[in-house]
Amino acid sequence: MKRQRIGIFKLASCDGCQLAVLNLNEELFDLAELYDIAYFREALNRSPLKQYDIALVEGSVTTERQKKEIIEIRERARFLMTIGACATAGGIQALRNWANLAEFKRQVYPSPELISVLPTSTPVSEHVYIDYELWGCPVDAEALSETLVSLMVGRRPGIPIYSLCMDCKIKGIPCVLVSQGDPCLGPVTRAGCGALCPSFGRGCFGCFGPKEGANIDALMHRFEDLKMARKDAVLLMDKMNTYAYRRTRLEQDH
Amino acid sequence: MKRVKIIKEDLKTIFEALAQRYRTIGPKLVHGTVVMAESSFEDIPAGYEDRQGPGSYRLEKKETEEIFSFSPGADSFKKYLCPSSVTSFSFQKSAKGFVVDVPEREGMPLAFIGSRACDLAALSLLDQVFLDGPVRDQGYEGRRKSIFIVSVNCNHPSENCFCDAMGTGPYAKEGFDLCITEIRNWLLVEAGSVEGEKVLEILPHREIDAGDLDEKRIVIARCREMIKKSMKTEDLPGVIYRNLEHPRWTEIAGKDLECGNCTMVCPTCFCNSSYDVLSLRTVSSNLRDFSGVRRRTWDSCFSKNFARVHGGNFRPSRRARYRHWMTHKLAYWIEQFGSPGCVGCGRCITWCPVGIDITHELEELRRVR
Amino acid sequence: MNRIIKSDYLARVEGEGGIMIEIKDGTVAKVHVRIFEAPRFFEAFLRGRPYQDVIDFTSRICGICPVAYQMSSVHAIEKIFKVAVSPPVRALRRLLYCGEWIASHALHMYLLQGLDFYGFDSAWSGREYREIAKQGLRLKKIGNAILAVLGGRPVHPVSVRVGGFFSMPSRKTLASLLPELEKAFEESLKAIAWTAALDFKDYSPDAEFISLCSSEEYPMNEGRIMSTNGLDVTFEEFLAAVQEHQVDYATALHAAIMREGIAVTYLVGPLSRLNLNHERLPSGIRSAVTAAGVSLPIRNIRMAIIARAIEISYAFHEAIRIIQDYEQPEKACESFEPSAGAAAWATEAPRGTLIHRYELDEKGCVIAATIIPPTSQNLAQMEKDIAAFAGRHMAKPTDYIRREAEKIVRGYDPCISCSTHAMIVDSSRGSAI
Amino acid sequence: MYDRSIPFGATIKWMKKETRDTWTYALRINDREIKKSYCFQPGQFNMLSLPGIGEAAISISSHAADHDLLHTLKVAGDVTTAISKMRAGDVIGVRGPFGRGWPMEEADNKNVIIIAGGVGIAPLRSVMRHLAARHRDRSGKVMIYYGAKTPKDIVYRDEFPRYRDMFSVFLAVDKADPEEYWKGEVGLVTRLLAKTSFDPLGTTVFICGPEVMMRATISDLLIRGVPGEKIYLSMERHMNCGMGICGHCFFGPKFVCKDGPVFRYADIADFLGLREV
Ligand SMILES: Cc1cc2nc3c(=O)[nH]c(=O)nc-3n(C[C@H](O)[C@H](O)[C@H](O)COP(=O)(O)OP(=O)(O)OC[C@H]3O[C@@H](n4cnc5c(N)ncnc54)[C@H](O)[C@@H]3O)c2cc1C
Ligand code: SF4
Ligand code: SF4
Ligand code: SF4
Repeated sequence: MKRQRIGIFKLASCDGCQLAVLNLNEELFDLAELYDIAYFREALNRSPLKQYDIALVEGSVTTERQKKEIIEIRERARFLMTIGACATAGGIQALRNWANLAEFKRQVYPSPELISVLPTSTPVSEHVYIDYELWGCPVDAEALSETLVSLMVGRRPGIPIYSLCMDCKIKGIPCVLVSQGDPCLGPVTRAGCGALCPSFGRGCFGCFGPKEGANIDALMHRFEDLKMARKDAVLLMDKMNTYAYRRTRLEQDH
Repeated sequence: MKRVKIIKEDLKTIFEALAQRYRTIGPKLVHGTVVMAESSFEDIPAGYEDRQGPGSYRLEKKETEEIFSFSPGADSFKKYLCPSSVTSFSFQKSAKGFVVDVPEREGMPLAFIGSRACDLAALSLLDQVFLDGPVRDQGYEGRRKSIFIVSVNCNHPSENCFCDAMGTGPYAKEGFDLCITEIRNWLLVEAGSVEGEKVLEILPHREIDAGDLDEKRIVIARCREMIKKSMKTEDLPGVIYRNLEHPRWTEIAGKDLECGNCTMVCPTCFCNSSYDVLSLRTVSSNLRDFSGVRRRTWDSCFSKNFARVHGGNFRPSRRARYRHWMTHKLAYWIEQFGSPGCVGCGRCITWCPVGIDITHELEELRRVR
Repeated sequence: MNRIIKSDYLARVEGEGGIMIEIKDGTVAKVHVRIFEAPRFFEAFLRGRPYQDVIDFTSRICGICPVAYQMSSVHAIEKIFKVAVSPPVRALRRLLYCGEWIASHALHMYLLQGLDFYGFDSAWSGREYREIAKQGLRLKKIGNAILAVLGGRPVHPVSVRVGGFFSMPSRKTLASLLPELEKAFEESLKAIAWTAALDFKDYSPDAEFISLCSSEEYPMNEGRIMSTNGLDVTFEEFLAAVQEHQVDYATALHAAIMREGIAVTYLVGPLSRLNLNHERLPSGIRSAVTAAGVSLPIRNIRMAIIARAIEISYAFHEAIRIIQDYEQPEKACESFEPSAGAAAWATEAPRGTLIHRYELDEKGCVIAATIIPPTSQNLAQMEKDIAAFAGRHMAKPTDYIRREAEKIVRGYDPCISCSTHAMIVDSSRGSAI
Repeated sequence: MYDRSIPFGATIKWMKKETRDTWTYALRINDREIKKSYCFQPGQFNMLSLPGIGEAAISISSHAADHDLLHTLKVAGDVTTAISKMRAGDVIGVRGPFGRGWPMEEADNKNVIIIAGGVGIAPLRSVMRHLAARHRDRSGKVMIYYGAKTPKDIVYRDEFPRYRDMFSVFLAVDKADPEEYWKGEVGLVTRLLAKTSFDPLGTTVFICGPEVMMRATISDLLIRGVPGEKIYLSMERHMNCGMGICGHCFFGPKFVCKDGPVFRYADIADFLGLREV
């Protein structure tokens, strides 16, 4: 049987999700047996091909060049999957979407006029059709391998879409929100990280983004009851998935 | 059955005696909450008192000699008897078919120390679900079979307890091997089984008299008085069935996070999902041979896809999912198993991040608008 | 003959960049390490954010060295708040760094740079290389495991906070890592010999090596900044000496030290650390280094792979020591009150000295931030190295020069994602400090 | 008995394409002992289980007297797609049988109306086979109403002529291509029902199909005077365990897997009209 071709591509990102592929460690070789890893700049020196069966895309769209790139990747891929918060939700760099770009440029670069970027950082799904998305900042290596195996055998990947709270309970981790009064995004956030922060006694800050149809306002009210300022409550969501939380919240209003 | 008086230090002897044959599971402090975990006498958070409210739990150390000064945390028997994630079997698939292998049951049986009356009631509900159906759940049966239960009658009910209204507490009537009532500086221990009596035999103890039993009654009566929460159970399925379109459901949906915490902490919620787990390791590139396991994990009717089928979702809205949960607990369950699925432990109220209170919501439903 | 030699998109480096060499009239007219990684404006969106966000956000600059960002930022903030952490916290922060050095170095040695010596495209494309790569991944996995135990996961761990950790592992949990670590340490000594035996065809010109140094130990989180040319300064003094400038072909800033009005390029990273601190390596490792025939200091950037191998060994050795000495403390975190102020701190990222400077308001929210990652400090030196190489081999075919230039860049283990987030900040004062 | 929580292997003996997306599979249970003790009632279902892919609840379409264990399934998701790619000789996992089937005693010597829509005919095939087998010595009329999307979507197409010899068979399609030769009804099954006459008090009705279709049909039946106690329907819900311990398949207070899938209408009438229960 001919192995399916995978291409791994990068837009604006920290490379952490691509690293999740390398963090499969020895399983990386199993992956290379099952699939033909045909494009992967970070670990492979090979030029792009015309066609891929599966394209994994890391990173958000922040420049004109990336806008063209993602269309090209879509054209070349039978199945396109975003990996991580940047590609799926715009990433932490989407914080610029709520700010003044010129100001931002000036704050970082001595010659801001040399820097040419889009005023926003947007998820891949705003530019092309995507077949599947994996959330997380970073994605979980196990979820990635589950997805790739599932695609191989032909089934829907077993990635939970329920709340992080459920993972807390499944793992027997005491609730930081209820027992400590610490703000935690768990109730409106997708499971996927394994409830890491609560397991360290800290509230979730939303690596895996809002779960579908999350009731964000209700949680924000709860934070206000806990004497958190409205501004701080919003800042809690304005992190790696800021764009997705804000959008979910808007959708909820309508 | 045998009843004796012991001093508090003898509890340690009970722990040690049980540890010979059981894994002892008892209350323990983790990150400022009481959890159920493998533990010893020293781990008991003696002298800690909890303050609970809707969506809130705080633990505080008090100046007291009491041992069982706290009420239970989020865990219950469920955590051990129907664990959050179990491997039902492993399989090895080849071109010719597949072979299934059921894992051996794990080693030592479990002894639970510090279970409360409501927990025992919940246990008997779980038994109905897993053992009285068309297929006995073998995993549950195996884990359940040889357990030992030391229950404790509550002295400090939490602000969210309403076992009295549900007729499940505050004191245990049956279903334990030993039952402890803490009375000032001594413990009244009652055996509920032959196994329990055997343990009592090894303890230095004093037989009790009528006066001691009176003391127990006083303790229980005092506890009853401290229980402030209640639930009106009369006309229970009816009141809910008649109000399935009550505007209150929509109001709850506005507040509900559908995070699933209530179902996870409820000692009787049993919903789960099974799925197959494969890994890159175990799949060969010809796709004919692979191995994996079927895993079953807790799931919840609050999960978005819980009622999803080809062509749609039977409960797409938050309103429907909350309504389903509460209706199951307080109405469906009665039809299914003959009693409500709620034992009044109050966990769902405490551990709901926004403090939705099932007793309060039932009251609201009773209000005609 | 005039030529332009280009590598459009470097492979097996982290982030997006390319090389351009222009040869004109028999001399190397220009060398550009082009960096087209899209800028993400970290220093800008950090403004106004509370101090814990600084730790979680800056980690997102780089998925390969998140710990480095957390360490530089948490120490800088602690300096502002005047919090002193407990010895166990200090030790575990070193352990966290050990995990990152192991994971990052092993990745680079075995999956990225190592292949240059064997001529394969990737770790999995050549059968002969597979065993070597697998061994490397085994080492890397242990590095990942350390990170996961301490911080929950290897990429963007979640446990670091001002004053300590959110929670600290039990002795038992940490001790469970020991058997693997001990095995890995033995393996890592052999890896030193493996790297030393590689064929380093060419050499690089000498450079000024800069690293943190402290008298007690191999540097990670503390020390003064020193150089092989006698520099010995505090973080603030160093920041004052470093000049960053922007070039029109890169989204990263280039750094140099100003010395008597002249911009001097320099080099940070494992070679610098090793050259300045090798005396503080444990004797077991030093003898393995000698046995492998390596003489210190090493001045050839291609040989940085040896330095990485040595540092992996050290990281295993140090991890074992820390775990053996560890007792779980009562509290994982010191209490403190946020306060206004400004401070700079540098720690040793896998790729070299990483300097952060923050100015916070009285609530601990960011007023200004400066981040100078190792790769932007190395960029100018990198270009100089390539220019020197191209000058020596001008007669060789274009392909050869391109390939070798790429290898030089890879020797630096550049982290381009990091490098696009440099500097300046306080626009009101218009300087880096 | 064998443990129904663990799949056993059954080999596909043959398979037959019913429509463009629906196939019938004949299975032979591999294990001798299980084969011997395996017995089912019409209307019960099996969990077809493909290790590594998942499980799906599929009705048993055969009759106890049939040689093979038959399943008819429409491609819907993971498991059904994977099965559609299998060939004769391949092995499928089976858990079952589960559930309560059709009350066959209610059909004996009585007038029976069978109403099916789409692949909902699958659990009713065993009833039709049952009735056909006893045709000679049973009294009472049998009427079959079956609706499909188009003539091409009629499942068990080639079996209907045989049933026509014994029962009254009415077929309807939602839409017929003018090019196709279709002399049956175009429209909903309820239209067919309206056109025929039967004794409302002396008839037992079995229904299976999409829920909207079942609701519409039942309301017509009730109007015509059929008592709710005489109407039986087979329900579909998300099914995960098949044996009453996973909670997915609730339909009001009922577990579709163990209290159903076949219910007496009168028992669930209160919930059938409700949204999102
Ligand atoms: C008692 C009973 C008897 C039945 N008998 C038959 C029969 O005889 N013949 C027949 O063809 N069918 C029958 N069915 C229906 C059959 O069980 C379903 O169609 C079944 O879902 C098919 O399984 P599958 O694995 O192929 O589909 P699944 O993979 O389960 O998918 C079904 C649908 O749900 C969606 N879906 C499910 N879960 C998710 C999720 N987590 N996220 C997103 N989408 C999701 C899928 O996209 C798809 O549209 C019966 C059902 C019951 C309850
Ligand atoms: S800690 Fe957070 S995620 Fe966990 S249960 Fe509590 S609210 Fe939910
Ligand atoms: S912030 Fe939330 S999603 Fe991220 S690791 Fe922590 S708990 Fe998980
Ligand atoms: S419904 Fe709530 S109060 Fe009732 S048993 Fe469950 S958790 Fe306890």
